[in-house]
Amino acid sequence: MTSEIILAGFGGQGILFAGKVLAYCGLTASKELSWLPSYGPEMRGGTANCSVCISDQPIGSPLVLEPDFLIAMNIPSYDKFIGTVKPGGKAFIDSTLIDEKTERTDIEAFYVPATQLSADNNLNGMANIILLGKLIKETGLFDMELIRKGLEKCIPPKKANLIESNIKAIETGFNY
Amino acid sequence: MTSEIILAGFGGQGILFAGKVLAYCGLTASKELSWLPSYGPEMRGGTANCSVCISDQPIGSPLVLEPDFLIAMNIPSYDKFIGTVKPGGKAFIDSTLIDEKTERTDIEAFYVPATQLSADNNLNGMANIILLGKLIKETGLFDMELIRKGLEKCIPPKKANLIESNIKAIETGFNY
Amino acid sequence: MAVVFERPKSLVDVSTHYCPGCTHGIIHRILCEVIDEMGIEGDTIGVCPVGCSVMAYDYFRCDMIEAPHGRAPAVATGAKRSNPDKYVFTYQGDGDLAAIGTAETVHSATRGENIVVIFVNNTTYGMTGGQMAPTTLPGQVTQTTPFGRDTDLAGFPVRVCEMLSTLDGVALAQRVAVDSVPHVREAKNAIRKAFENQKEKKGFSIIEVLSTCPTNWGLTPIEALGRLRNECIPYYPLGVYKDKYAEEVAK
Amino acid sequence: MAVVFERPKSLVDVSTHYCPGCTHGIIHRILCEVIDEMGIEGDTIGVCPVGCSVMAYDYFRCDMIEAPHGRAPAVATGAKRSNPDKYVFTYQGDGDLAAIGTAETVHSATRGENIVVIFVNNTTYGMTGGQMAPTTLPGQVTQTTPFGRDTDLAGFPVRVCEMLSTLDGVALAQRVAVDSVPHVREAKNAIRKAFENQKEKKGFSIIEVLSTCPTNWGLTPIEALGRLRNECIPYYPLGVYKDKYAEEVAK
Amino acid sequence: MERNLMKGNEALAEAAIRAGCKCFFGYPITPQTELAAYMAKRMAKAGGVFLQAESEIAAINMVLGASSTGVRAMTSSSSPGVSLKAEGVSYMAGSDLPGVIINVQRGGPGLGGIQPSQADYWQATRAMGHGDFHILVFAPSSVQEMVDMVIKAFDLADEFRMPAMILADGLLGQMMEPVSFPEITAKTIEKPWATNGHKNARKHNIVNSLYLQAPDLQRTVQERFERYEKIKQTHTEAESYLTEDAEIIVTAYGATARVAKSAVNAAREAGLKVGMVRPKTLWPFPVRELNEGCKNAKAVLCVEMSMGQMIDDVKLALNCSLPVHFFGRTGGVIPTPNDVLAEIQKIGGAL
Amino acid sequence: MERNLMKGNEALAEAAIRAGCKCFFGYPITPQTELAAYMAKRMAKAGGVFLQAESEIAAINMVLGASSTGVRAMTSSSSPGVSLKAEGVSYMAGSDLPGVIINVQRGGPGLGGIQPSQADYWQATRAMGHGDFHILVFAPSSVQEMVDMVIKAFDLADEFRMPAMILADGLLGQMMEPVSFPEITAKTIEKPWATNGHKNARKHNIVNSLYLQAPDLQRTVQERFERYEKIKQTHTEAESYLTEDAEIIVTAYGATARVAKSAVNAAREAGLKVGMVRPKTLWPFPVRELNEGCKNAKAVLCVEMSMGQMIDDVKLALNCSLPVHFFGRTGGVIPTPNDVLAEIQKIGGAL
Amino acid sequence: MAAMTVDFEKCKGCALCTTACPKKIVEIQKEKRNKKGYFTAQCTDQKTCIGCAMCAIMCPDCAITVEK
Amino acid sequence: MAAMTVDFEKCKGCALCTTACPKKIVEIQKEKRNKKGYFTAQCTDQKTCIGCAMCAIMCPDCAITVEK
Ligand SMILES: Cc1ncc(C[n+]2csc(CCOP(=O)(O)OP(=O)(O)O)c2C)c(N)n1
Ligand SMILES: Cc1ncc(C[n+]2csc(CCOP(=O)(O)OP(=O)(O)O)c2C)c(N)n1
Ligand code: SF4
Ligand code: SF4
Ligand code: SF4
Ligand code: SF4
Ligand code: SF4
Ligand code: SF4
Ligand SMILES: [Mg+2]
Ligand SMILES: [Mg+2]
Repeated sequence: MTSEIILAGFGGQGILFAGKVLAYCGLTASKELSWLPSYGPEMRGGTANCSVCISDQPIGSPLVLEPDFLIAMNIPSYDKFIGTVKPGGKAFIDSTLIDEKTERTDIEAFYVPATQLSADNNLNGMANIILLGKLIKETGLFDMELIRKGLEKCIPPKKANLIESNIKAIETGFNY
Repeated sequence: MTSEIILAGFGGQGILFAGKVLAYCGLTASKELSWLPSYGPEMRGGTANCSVCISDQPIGSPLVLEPDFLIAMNIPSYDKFIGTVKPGGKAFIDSTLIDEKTERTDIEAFYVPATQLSADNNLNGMANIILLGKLIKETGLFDMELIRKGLEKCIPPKKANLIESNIKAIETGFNY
Repeated sequence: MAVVFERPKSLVDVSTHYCPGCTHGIIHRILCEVIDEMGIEGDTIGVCPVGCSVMAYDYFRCDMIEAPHGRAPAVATGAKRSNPDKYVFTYQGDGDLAAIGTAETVHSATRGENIVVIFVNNTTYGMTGGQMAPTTLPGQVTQTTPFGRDTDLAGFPVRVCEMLSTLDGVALAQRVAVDSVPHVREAKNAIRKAFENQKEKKGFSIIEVLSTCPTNWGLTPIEALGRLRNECIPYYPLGVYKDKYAEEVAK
Repeated sequence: MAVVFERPKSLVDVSTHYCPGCTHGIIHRILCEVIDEMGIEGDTIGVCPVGCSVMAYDYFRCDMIEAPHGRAPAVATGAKRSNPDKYVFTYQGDGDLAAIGTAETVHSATRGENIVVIFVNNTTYGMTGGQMAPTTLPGQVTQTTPFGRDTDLAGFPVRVCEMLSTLDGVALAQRVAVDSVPHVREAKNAIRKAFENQKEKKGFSIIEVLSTCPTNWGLTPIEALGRLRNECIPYYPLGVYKDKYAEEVAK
Repeated sequence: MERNLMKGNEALAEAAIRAGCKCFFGYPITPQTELAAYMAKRMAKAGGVFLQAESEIAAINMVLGASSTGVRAMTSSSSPGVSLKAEGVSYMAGSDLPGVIINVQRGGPGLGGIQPSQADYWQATRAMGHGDFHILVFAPSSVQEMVDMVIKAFDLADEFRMPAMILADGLLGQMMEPVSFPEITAKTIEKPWATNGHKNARKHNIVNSLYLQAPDLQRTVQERFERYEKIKQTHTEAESYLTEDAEIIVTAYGATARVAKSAVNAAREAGLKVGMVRPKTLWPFPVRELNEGCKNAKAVLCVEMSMGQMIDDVKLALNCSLPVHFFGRTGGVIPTPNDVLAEIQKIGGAL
Repeated sequence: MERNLMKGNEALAEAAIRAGCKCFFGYPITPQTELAAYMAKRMAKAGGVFLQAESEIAAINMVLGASSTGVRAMTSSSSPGVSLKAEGVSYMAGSDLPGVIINVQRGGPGLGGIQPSQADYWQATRAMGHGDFHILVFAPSSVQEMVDMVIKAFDLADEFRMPAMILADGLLGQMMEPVSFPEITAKTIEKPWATNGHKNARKHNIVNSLYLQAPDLQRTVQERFERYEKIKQTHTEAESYLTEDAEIIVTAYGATARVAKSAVNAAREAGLKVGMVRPKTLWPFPVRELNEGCKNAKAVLCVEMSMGQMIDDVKLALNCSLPVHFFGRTGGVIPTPNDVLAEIQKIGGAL
Repeated sequence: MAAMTVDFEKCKGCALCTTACPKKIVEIQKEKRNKKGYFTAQCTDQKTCIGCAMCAIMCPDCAITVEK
Repeated sequence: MAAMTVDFEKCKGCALCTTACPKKIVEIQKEKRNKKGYFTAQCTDQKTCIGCAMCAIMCPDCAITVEK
């Protein structure tokens, strides 16, 4: 089984980091995996997205074109990717920033006011991880223990203090 | 009929110029012809040589490897080229500067003390043209009228005064 | 009420790709104000560098050429030599002009090419994500000087105006900054003077503009202006480094 | 009787390919004298340019690398960085160092690479038959300035020592000449000082040596020395343009 | 072995350090900036030299200088920057110098774009500069192979005294994958030719590419080509995948091969007898391996992120004995498995 | 028409001026220095610009700048200097700019030597820089053809908006031959894209090779390759010599073809049925002409002053349908007619 | 009488205008993001504006128009 | 007592030594060319030589040896 995921939003929203957390979880779970960022010339303010593949098989193209799962954190990304989600797939949408709703009925959409939740829970700038928590809950990709281990690998020791807040953000999303 | 000629000596002896005079004569005579200098990195003091081909047919390779006629103006050139002259060919040797004599009997060698003659006849630096005069006499390549025309084309109008001394040098060699 | 400030005509009415608070935008605008004031948009050929301003061809309404990294002065030379009656300028970053393009910069200057060079010094390679530039300050942390620029290993910054001032072909070499309203005004005057020089066929004019890169400096735009003022200007003093014509008049 | 003057040991005992009277030969010799006197032949890596001195690898007895045209300072940087305990020098002509190699020159200088650069300025491209060099004097006739260098078209000469002196990485920038015995001695002392600088890890030292090219100047060797004295030296004044260490001591 | 998660660009850097690379000289360019950034952080600690050069030209010539003294040196760039190294690489080849050059290809020509591409194949395999010469060219198709090939590149470059290139692309440079670093048993290759100071203990060494006498230069070049011939015999590499019964062989290298493999799998699922030959060395080209893989083939499909460059080598290797179809994307567009599958089906239909 | 005696290098310059070349930017290098020297003397009088650039890189970028404004511009160099133009030529191709580049080839790699060579064939025809693109490549084999081809190069470069190269060599550059200059009826080609000041009369023009969106870049490249396809159909050129009944076809271009022709003549005298096909355009390669010339051939001999580069195109053009033998000299060594004759006889003996 | 207006879609919320205003009447609003996702600048007190255009001079995005 | 000797084959006859000698005792002989074709320098008056080596210092070809 291969899970293909796109995470997309503005630069600065932590899109690439959220993807890395997934990748490190895959690594911890001894899966095959790949992580591929979009890269553009705009340093800030442009859109950012990344492709993550997690599988039991070697990964072919790391570029995800039709994701099983989508995390969208701004309107341009939502507009660009919502139509590409595989039928039967799942979309996780920051409803604080995106007030649209998809008309697609062949996918499941989860509207999480992640930015609002992050502000409310003293988790500023962690809307990305909150959405990840929801994704993990709804997809069952990894369990909590594995996620903690993944975060530990992903976050450099110097910033270890961030692990707890990330866990908290995951849980916030998980429990939303 | 194709005449293939090598002229060789030190840089500064006017080797390339003498070759050009031949080429311009060929041009004036409406022949096919080519002129090819050796070119090396040493600006002065090295050896210089050029290949001249004059023919009624289009010229193949302009690089002469086995000349019909050779003009040699220093020992290194003499050593390098005397063995390459075609059997039946002719060599014109500045005997002021080269005191060797070839052992080849299948070619005709003409020993002209050209440098000495140039000094004696107030033709300093025109040993090259003196040798050319001898070559023209012995090969019958061009007649005097044509040579004058060739020289007129070869020497830029600004230096027209040099034409007469060149003619004189040709004649000096011709009559040696 | 009359409009007292609006977008200059020669600045195309689109959003730029620059980061919020990046002063490339200010420099674009004052350059266009000069072009408008002199009424030369239709007679101007601009040359873009490779750097964050690579797409400036979409922003300047005059004819534009996009040059290979560092080669804008050579491209400008080709354009100007074949069009001596046109105004030709380059717009270049510090990596472009003072690293890979050093030879083209020095030689267009010493030839006295009758062009204007707008040199945007933000002490880093903005476009590629903030590596050390030739102008990166000692101690400055960048992607390729993660422990701060160590002059023992990475050498010293190049002060371009000072260096070019030694060349006889340079008509004007002036350093300005865009950290404050008075400095922006001064910068605009300098650019105006450079274009006037070209009009009068005086030769090579370079205006070095100290600029910010909030993104790669890791600062807010306002903080970045502060750094510009407190760290960059002291290391790169503002002023006229060479004004051939003034000297001649003075003589 | 004792020998008071003979060929230095580190100068290979062969005839050079240089033209009669070309002062490249004098510069080679004094460089080798310095190497001999310091006893560093076995610890020295020389870098040849492309130019008349391209084959200097056959003349210097130390290890030698032949660099692409203009890139000798980069090649030397690679050699020195990987061998900080060795002496590394480049030997470059004016076309090599001040035209195509401008960027490498300026940047090795501003980095303060701990190398010695011997810069032979003969105001022309000797090797290729006498074209204009960046250092060709105004009015000088060359193959590519057949009517004399017109500064309006071909620009102004670059004064390398003056230009490099503006860079903080430069330890020593000195211009010497080889037109007379006293000047040759001075030139040797300068080269010695440059190598001493390297020994003491002081950074980049450049010795610009005004030299002749009788062949392409169309002069006899003796006349060429005259031109060097009467035309080149006035345009390129001899002297120490920068001596970082002296300044530091003075402070 | 520990599995690490690393970007291709970073893995290249780490592998080079482990392979004993003592000098890295580079100049920033997307999409390979992480490589230099990594070196900037790690090289000094590893006892080596990291230096940001003033240009790609300076960088390759610094490599030339360092390599002349016998140390392992590397530079890295992307397409436009690699073009600028043309003269320098030609000099290295002409001076018989080892050294590793990374090209993380992006779309061209000119400034082009910054997305992945394979349009520098010809440059890498045939004309990385003027004159008669070749460089070793390795084409990794995973982050793990980037590691393995950098190590091999250093070893072979030293052994055969010639430059070696890793021809990667933006996709491989930017992606993260699990990667393990093999225990390095650093080959120690004697370099008696190195110009590192003769210490009065030997004759002076000269590193040089100039031979003013044409016959001397010819002899030097011919001797070099004899070495090339040896490498062609012994150092080609390719991956063969499901070739045994394959009637259609897909050829692709690097990132494109990942896409192609997915397409081959899909084609097999659809019942088509399709296999793949993936050249891992582009120079020397795996002629033997390709012919072996094509032994039952009726047609070949060459897939590239270019307008068609490797296809020349495929045809020449097969002596034009099979029809060679082409599917290419250019300018930074990455082909999709579906694209490739469609091409396979087209060919299959016509067989 | 008047016959003048001129060096190839000078003839190239004079022809360019007559073809309306308004800007020449160059940097000295043997064996083509006479070209710039000639320009230095004549260009100003002809109302054009001669400028000695600080490097080959600056020179090609000056050409880029001048060409952007719509004027005819040219640069000239020899092998190492041409390598340095790789990035610039790629930019010109990517910006759809015309312009003429002269390469008077010399022996390589590296500094190599200064004698004639043909070892930059691959560079010229396949990889004159990074990315997917081609330039027009003309291969004169006489001074007269240098004249004719420079004129044609300017015209076609303008017509197809792409750089054109004259791939000559030191032999052709240095030799003098009689040459005539045709009356030029200068084609006036409109250049509405030129960045020469819009005078407020049109939208601003942009000369650019950057397309950050990969699909945009792909579209641009594909459109360019459609143009290439058109050129391939209409603008190949070759000389066929005694091919009608020839069982052995010698292929050679440029100076080498002169040698080969002498050998063909000698072979005919010896009773061998030998002919020659001489490509005059190297890109596009004269595929049709070669096949036509080979219609009765049993074998082909490719002669080059290289280790074998054009031979790839010969094989590909013939779809490997004939055995293609190779005879090459490198490093500046010029093959002799006898050398070539011996090869022909060897092949003839084995037929 | 003067007026400073901000082009909502052009503004990138960099706040350089806020420090340039001598009257301190320019602020970044925290209510509405534009399409690019930025909270934009606005004049909090049009009456106080003297039309000096200092804000506009420092605006890198030409988002400000000033009338007087 | 001093002596200046010229290496016949190395000398290129450039004459720089002739102008450097304070004693004016160095000259280009016009009798015999060396292998390269040059008339070479020679000391015309060995006794007058003071061994100052000025000639040698100016010799580009290291053709002069001086003893004292
Ligand atoms: C030949 C080449 N080398 C490197 C690059 C990559 N590159 C793009 S922009 C840039 C640096 C730009 O920095 P700077 O000139 O300071 O401009 P800024 O972005 O800071 O405005 C580099 C190195 C390139 N495009 N081409
Ligand atoms: C890339 C490249 N461009 C040009 C040349 C040709 N070239 C050889 S030497 C030389 C000029 C040398 O002049 P300079 O550096 O002043 O040295 P000099 O001969 O005067 O001592 C040139 C341009 C070359 N070999 N390589
Ligand atoms: S990266 Fe820096 S220089 Fe580039 S646009 Fe952003 S702030 Fe400006
Ligand atoms: S050409 Fe000039 S610089 Fe070169 S060796 Fe001759 S005199 Fe010396
Ligand atoms: S015009 Fe002046 S007073 Fe008005 S908002 Fe702008 S800066 Fe403030
Ligand atoms: S300066 Fe301009 S872009 Fe920045 S916040 Fe103010 S109006 Fe917006
Ligand atoms: S040593 Fe002195 S005195 Fe003797 S010949 Fe030489 S210069 Fe003259
Ligand atoms: S200086 Fe040297 S080479 Fe010149 S003439 Fe005197 S001895 Fe001979
Ligand atoms: Mg910058
Ligand atoms: Mg010189």
